[in-house]
Amino acid sequence: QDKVTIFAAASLTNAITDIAAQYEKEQAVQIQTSFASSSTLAKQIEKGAPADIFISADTKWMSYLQDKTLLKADSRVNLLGNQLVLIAPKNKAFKVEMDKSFNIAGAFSGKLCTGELESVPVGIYAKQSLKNLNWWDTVKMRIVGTQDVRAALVFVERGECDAGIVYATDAKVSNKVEVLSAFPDTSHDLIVYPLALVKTASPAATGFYDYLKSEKAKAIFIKYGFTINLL
Amino acid sequence: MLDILRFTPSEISILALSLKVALFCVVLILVPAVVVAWVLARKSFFGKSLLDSLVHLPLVLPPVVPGFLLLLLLGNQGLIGKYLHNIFGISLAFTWMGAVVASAVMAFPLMVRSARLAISQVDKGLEIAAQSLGAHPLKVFFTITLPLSMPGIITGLILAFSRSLGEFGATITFVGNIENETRTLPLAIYSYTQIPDGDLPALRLVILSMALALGALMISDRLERKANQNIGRHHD
Amino acid sequence: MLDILRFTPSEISILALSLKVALFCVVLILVPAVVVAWVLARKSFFGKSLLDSLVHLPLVLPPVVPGFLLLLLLGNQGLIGKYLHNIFGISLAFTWMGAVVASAVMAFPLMVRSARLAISQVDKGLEIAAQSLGAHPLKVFFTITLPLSMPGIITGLILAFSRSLGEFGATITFVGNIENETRTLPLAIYSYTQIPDGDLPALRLVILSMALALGALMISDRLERKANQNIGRHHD
Amino acid sequence: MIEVQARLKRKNFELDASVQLSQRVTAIYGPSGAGKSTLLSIIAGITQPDSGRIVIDGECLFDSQARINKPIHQRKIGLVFQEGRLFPHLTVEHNLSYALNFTPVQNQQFQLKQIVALLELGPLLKQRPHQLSGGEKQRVALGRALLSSPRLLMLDEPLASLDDRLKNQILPFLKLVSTEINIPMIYISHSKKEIMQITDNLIDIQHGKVNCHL
Amino acid sequence: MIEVQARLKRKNFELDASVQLSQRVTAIYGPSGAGKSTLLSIIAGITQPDSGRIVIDGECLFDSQARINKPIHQRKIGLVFQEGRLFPHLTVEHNLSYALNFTPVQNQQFQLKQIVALLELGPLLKQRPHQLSGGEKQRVALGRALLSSPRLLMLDEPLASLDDRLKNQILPFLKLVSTEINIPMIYISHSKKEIMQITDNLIDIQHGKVNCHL
Ligand SMILES: Nc1ncnc2c1ncn2[C@@H]1O[C@H](COP(=O)(O)OP(=O)(O)OP(=O)(O)O)[C@@H](O)[C@H]1O
Ligand SMILES: Nc1ncnc2c1ncn2[C@@H]1O[C@H](COP(=O)(O)OP(=O)(O)OP(=O)(O)O)[C@@H](O)[C@H]1O
Ligand code: MOO
Ligand SMILES: [Mg+2]
Ligand SMILES: [Mg+2]
Repeated sequence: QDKVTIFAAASLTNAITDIAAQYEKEQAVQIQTSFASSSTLAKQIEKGAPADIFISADTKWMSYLQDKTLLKADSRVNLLGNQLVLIAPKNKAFKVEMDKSFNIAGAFSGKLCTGELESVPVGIYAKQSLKNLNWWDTVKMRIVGTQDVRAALVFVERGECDAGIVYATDAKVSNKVEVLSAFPDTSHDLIVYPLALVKTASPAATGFYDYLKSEKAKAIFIKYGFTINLL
Repeated sequence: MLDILRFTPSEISILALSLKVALFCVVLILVPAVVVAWVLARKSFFGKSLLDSLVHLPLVLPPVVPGFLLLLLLGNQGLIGKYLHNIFGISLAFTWMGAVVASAVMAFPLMVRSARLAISQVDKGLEIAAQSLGAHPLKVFFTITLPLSMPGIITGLILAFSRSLGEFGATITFVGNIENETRTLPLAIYSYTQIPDGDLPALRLVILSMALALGALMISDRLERKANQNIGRHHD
Repeated sequence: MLDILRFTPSEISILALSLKVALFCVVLILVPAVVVAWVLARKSFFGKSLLDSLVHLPLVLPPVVPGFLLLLLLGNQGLIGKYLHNIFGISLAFTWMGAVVASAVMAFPLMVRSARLAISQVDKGLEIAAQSLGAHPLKVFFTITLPLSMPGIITGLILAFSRSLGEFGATITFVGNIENETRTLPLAIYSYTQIPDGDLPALRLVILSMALALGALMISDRLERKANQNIGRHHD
Repeated sequence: MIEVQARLKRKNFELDASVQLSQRVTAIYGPSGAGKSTLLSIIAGITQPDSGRIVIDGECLFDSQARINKPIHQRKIGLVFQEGRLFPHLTVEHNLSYALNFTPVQNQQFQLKQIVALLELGPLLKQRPHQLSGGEKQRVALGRALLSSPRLLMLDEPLASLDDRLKNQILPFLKLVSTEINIPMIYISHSKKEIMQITDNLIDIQHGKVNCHL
Repeated sequence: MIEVQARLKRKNFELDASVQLSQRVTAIYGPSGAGKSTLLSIIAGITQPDSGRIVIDGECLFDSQARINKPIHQRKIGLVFQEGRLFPHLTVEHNLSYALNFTPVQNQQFQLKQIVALLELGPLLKQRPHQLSGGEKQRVALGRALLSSPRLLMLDEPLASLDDRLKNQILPFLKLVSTEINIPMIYISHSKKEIMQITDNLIDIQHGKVNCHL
C-alpha cells in the first residue's frame, strides 16, 4: 500500500486529518500526517524529512524551501486563505470601528493577545494591521505575544486578555469568544496557506495533492472557516 | 569572528531577565522543596505516593500542560489568581513573577528528588547521636541532616537553575512572550527559530545561555566540592 | 463519569509508543550516564568543566535547540546521520528511534547528576578496603561503588524516564509528529491543543501520562527502598 | 535509681533484661554479641523493646502498657557510642560544644576548657573527625557526651582504643564525674580489669539474659 | 623482610619512620595519635608519604625517587582496619568471601568454613553489618582479611572490642597463621599485655618518630 506523508502547519490539524481520513476511504493509500509549526516543518524538509506534501501557514517558509529548490517545480499554489479578526471574551465584547480615528486603546482594558509579533505569522499580520490603522503606538505596550495562534485564543477564552487578534478559523470554533470585527484584507499582507509537493515526493503523492485542491477537500476547509478564493 | 560575542543591550537585558527569573525560581522553591524532600525521604503516611506523583507531574507532562493549568489557577481570572489579584493586587499573569512561578513548577521535581536522595543517605546514627545530646528533632534537622545533605541540595539547585534557564513551554503558555517582561532567553531563541533568517541571532542567544549555565555550574561545583569536604568526602 | 477512563485503541497505542520510547531512552543512557557521572565525581582533568557544561546543556536550552542540533547531526542528511543511513541503513530522523535519541539527550543530564551525586557520597574507605583485598579498581567499581550508589542511579532512572515521558520540544523538532511512529503522549496532547474541542481528549491523554508516571514512580520507590535497605539505610 | 525491664526478640537473638540499679556506677559486662549495646540503646530510647518499662529517678521513660515512650532528646542520657558517631561536618571543637548551644548555662556541668584539657584535645580542636586517630575520636565522643550535662551517662566501650596512659588518666576522672558531680553512669566493657578500676557493681549479661538488682 | 622508610608532614603531626622487619610477627605499640595507623596506611599504599621507600621481600612497592608506587590492590597486603569498614550492602558471608571471587583457588590459603568456625561467625552469615555487634564486626573484618590470602597481614587493633574468651581464642590462631601458614604480620595495639601474647618484637612509636631494625 502506498504511503503519502504530509507536513502541515498545526493550525490545519483538524481539516487535514478529516480530509486524509476521507481520502483513505476512497483510495488504497495511507496518509501519514505530521503537524508542527511551519518553521519546524520547513527545516525538517530542508534536512531531508520524508515529506511528500507541505502546507505552510505563511508564504515565508514555503519560499524558504523554494529558494533552496526543494520543492517540485510549479507545484506551489496558494491553497487557502484566512481572515484576521479582533476578538474579545464572550461577555466582554466592545464596539470597534476598523478606522484610523478609532480610539482602540480606550475601548478595552487589559491586554491584547496575538501571536508573537516578529515570528509567529498571526502576530506579523496583526502588527501590520495595527500599524496600518494607526493603532500600533497606543496598544503596543499592552500586547502579549504567544507561541502560536491557539495560545492567543486560549488567553482570550480564559479572560486573561480582554482582546485578541486571531484567524477567523480559530475564532469561529470557540464559543467563548466573540468576533468584534474582521480587519480589512488591505490592512495586512494576504493571509495564504501555500501548498506544494516536495521535490522527492513519491508518485502516489500527486493524487492526494490534487485531492487537496478538489471540491471535496474544499468543503471540509470551508467547514473549518478557511477561504478558498485564492485557489 | 569575535564580533559574535559583542552583545547588544537588548540581548544583555534578555540575559538579565533570564538570570533574575532563574534566581528567584531557585530561591522560591528551595525551602518547600527541601521540606517535601525530607517528608518523602523520612516519613511514611497515607497519600505519600500521591504527593510523590504530584511532585513529579510537571516533569512527565508536556510543559504546555502545566502552563495551561497555571493559567487556570493563577491567571488573573483563575481560581486562585482572582483573589491574589483582587485582594492583594498581585498579578502573576503576563509578569516576570509569573515566569518565575512557571519555571519553579517545572524545576520543583528536580530539586525535590536530589534533596530527597541526599537526605535519605544521611546516616541516621548521627541524628540519633545528636538527639542523645538533647537536640530537638528540628535542631537535629538544621544542624545535622541539612548540612550533611548539602551536596544533594546543591545538585538540586543547579538542576533547578538550569531547568529554569531552559524553561520554555510552561512559561510561554502561562505568561506569554512579552519583551522586557517575560521574554527570557528560551523564548527569545524560540522566536528566532520561527523566522527564516533567525539562525544567527538565535545562535548568539544560545551562546549567552551556555555562558550563564557555565558560570552557574562553576559556582555550584565549587560549592559542592566544599560541601563534600565539609562532610569529610573528597572529590579527588 | 468513568467513561473518561475507557480508552480507545488509538489512545492505547499512543501510550504504548510513549512507554516504548521512554524505556529505550533509559536503557540507552544508563551506562553512558553512569560512566560520565563516575568520571565527573571522581576524576579531575583538563576540560572537566567543559564536559560538565556539555552534559548540562540540553537542560539549559529551549528544547527546540537540541532538537534542531540533532536534526543537523543525525538527520538523514546530517553530519553523522548521513553515514548511519548510508552505511548501516539506520535512519533516526522521523522514526521512533529518533524520538528515543531526542528524549535521551534531554534526560541525560538528569541521570548524570543523580548518579554523580550518589557516587560522590560513597565512602572511599570501603573502596580502599576492597582494593586491599586485591580487587582491581574495575572490580571495586562494580562490586562496591555501583551497588552503594544504586539509590542515586534509581533516582536518575526515574527522573530520566519521567523527562522522557514529558519530552516535547526536542522530539517534535527532530522527528516530527507522526502518528504511530513519533507521536508520543506529549505530541498527541499538543496536537489536541491545536484543535477546537481538543480539551477533553487532551485531558484523557494527560490522565494516561499521569497513570504511566505513577506506575513508574511506584516501581522506582520500591526499588529505591530496597536499595537503601541493601546498604543498611532505612526509609522509616 | 534506674529500673529497666525489657524484652526484645530478633532473629538470632533474644533479650530479656530486668535490672534495678541503685548504685552510682554500674558496669555491664559480657561477651561479644551478648546484648550490651542493645540494652543501652533501649535505655536511651533508640531501640524500642517489644515490651517493658524504664524508670529513672521515678520518671517513667518508657512503658509499653501505659504507652509511654519519651523521645531520645528528652531523656537526657549522655551516650558514648561504640562507633564514635562524631559529626563529620563539624570540627572537634564544634562536636564538643554541640550540646552547649541548647543547654541553659545554669545546667551546664562542665566547661569546654575543662574537658579539652582533661582529654588532651587542645591541638585537635580545629581538625575534623576524619583527620583523627582512632583513640582521638573516642576521646572527642566522650567529651561531647559529658558536655551535654546528662543525668545519666552511658558509655559503650569508651576506652577500647586508648592506650594505658590515657586510660589511667580518664578512668579516675570518670569516677569523679560519677561521685562529685553526681552523674550516674553505666559502663560497658568486655575488659574486667578495666571495669574493676571504676566500680565493683558488675552486671553480667549472657545471651541476652540478665536479671540483677544492685 | 620488610623495609619501610617514610616521611610525612601534616599540620599537627610529623611522621619520620625507618623500620626494617625481619621477624614473622611485629607489633607496633604507641600512644593514641602516635602515628600507628598512618604508618600502616603508608605501607598499604593508601596514604602516600612525602618521601620514602617501601620494600617487601625484595619487591619495591614504593620509591619516591624512582617514582614507583604500586596500587593498593597489587600490594597483596591484608588489612584489618581500626573502624571495620565492612561492606554495608553485603551479608557477612559475602563480606567474608569477597576476595575469594578473584583469588585463584591454588592461592587460597584458607577455606571459608575454617574461618567461620574459628571466628564463631556461623549464626551471623546471613546478617548485614549494621545488624552486628561491635565485636562481631571486628571478627568479620579479621576473617575477610585472612580470606584474601595476603602475603602480609596488617591488623589495626583487631581485638579492641573482643572479650577475653574470644581474644584468647583468636590470638593463638593469629600466631598460627604467622608461623604455620607463613603469613608475616604487623600488629597494632595499645595493649602491651595483648601484644606480649603474640610476639616479643615490639616497635615503639612516639609522636611519629620510629627508628627500629628488628
Ligand atoms: N539491627 C540489628 N538487627 C538484628 N540483629 C542485631 C542488630 N543489632 C545487633 N544485633 C544482634 O544482636 C545481638 C546483640 O548485639 P549487641 O550489639 O547488643 O552486642 P554487644 O553485647 O554490644 O556485643 P559487643 O561487645 O560485640 O559490642 C548480636 O547477636 C547481634 O548480632
Ligand atoms: N587525614 C588526616 N589529616 C590530618 N591529620 C590526620 C589525618 N589522619 C590522622 N591525622 C593525625 O595524625 C596523627 C596520627 O594519627 P594515627 O591515626 O596514625 O594515630 P594512631 O597512632 O593510629 O592513634 P590511635 O591509637 O588513637 O588510633 C594524629 O595526631 C591525627 O590527628
Ligand atoms: O504555523 Mo501556526 O500554528 O499558524 O503559527
Ligand atoms: Mg556492643
Ligand atoms: Mg589508629
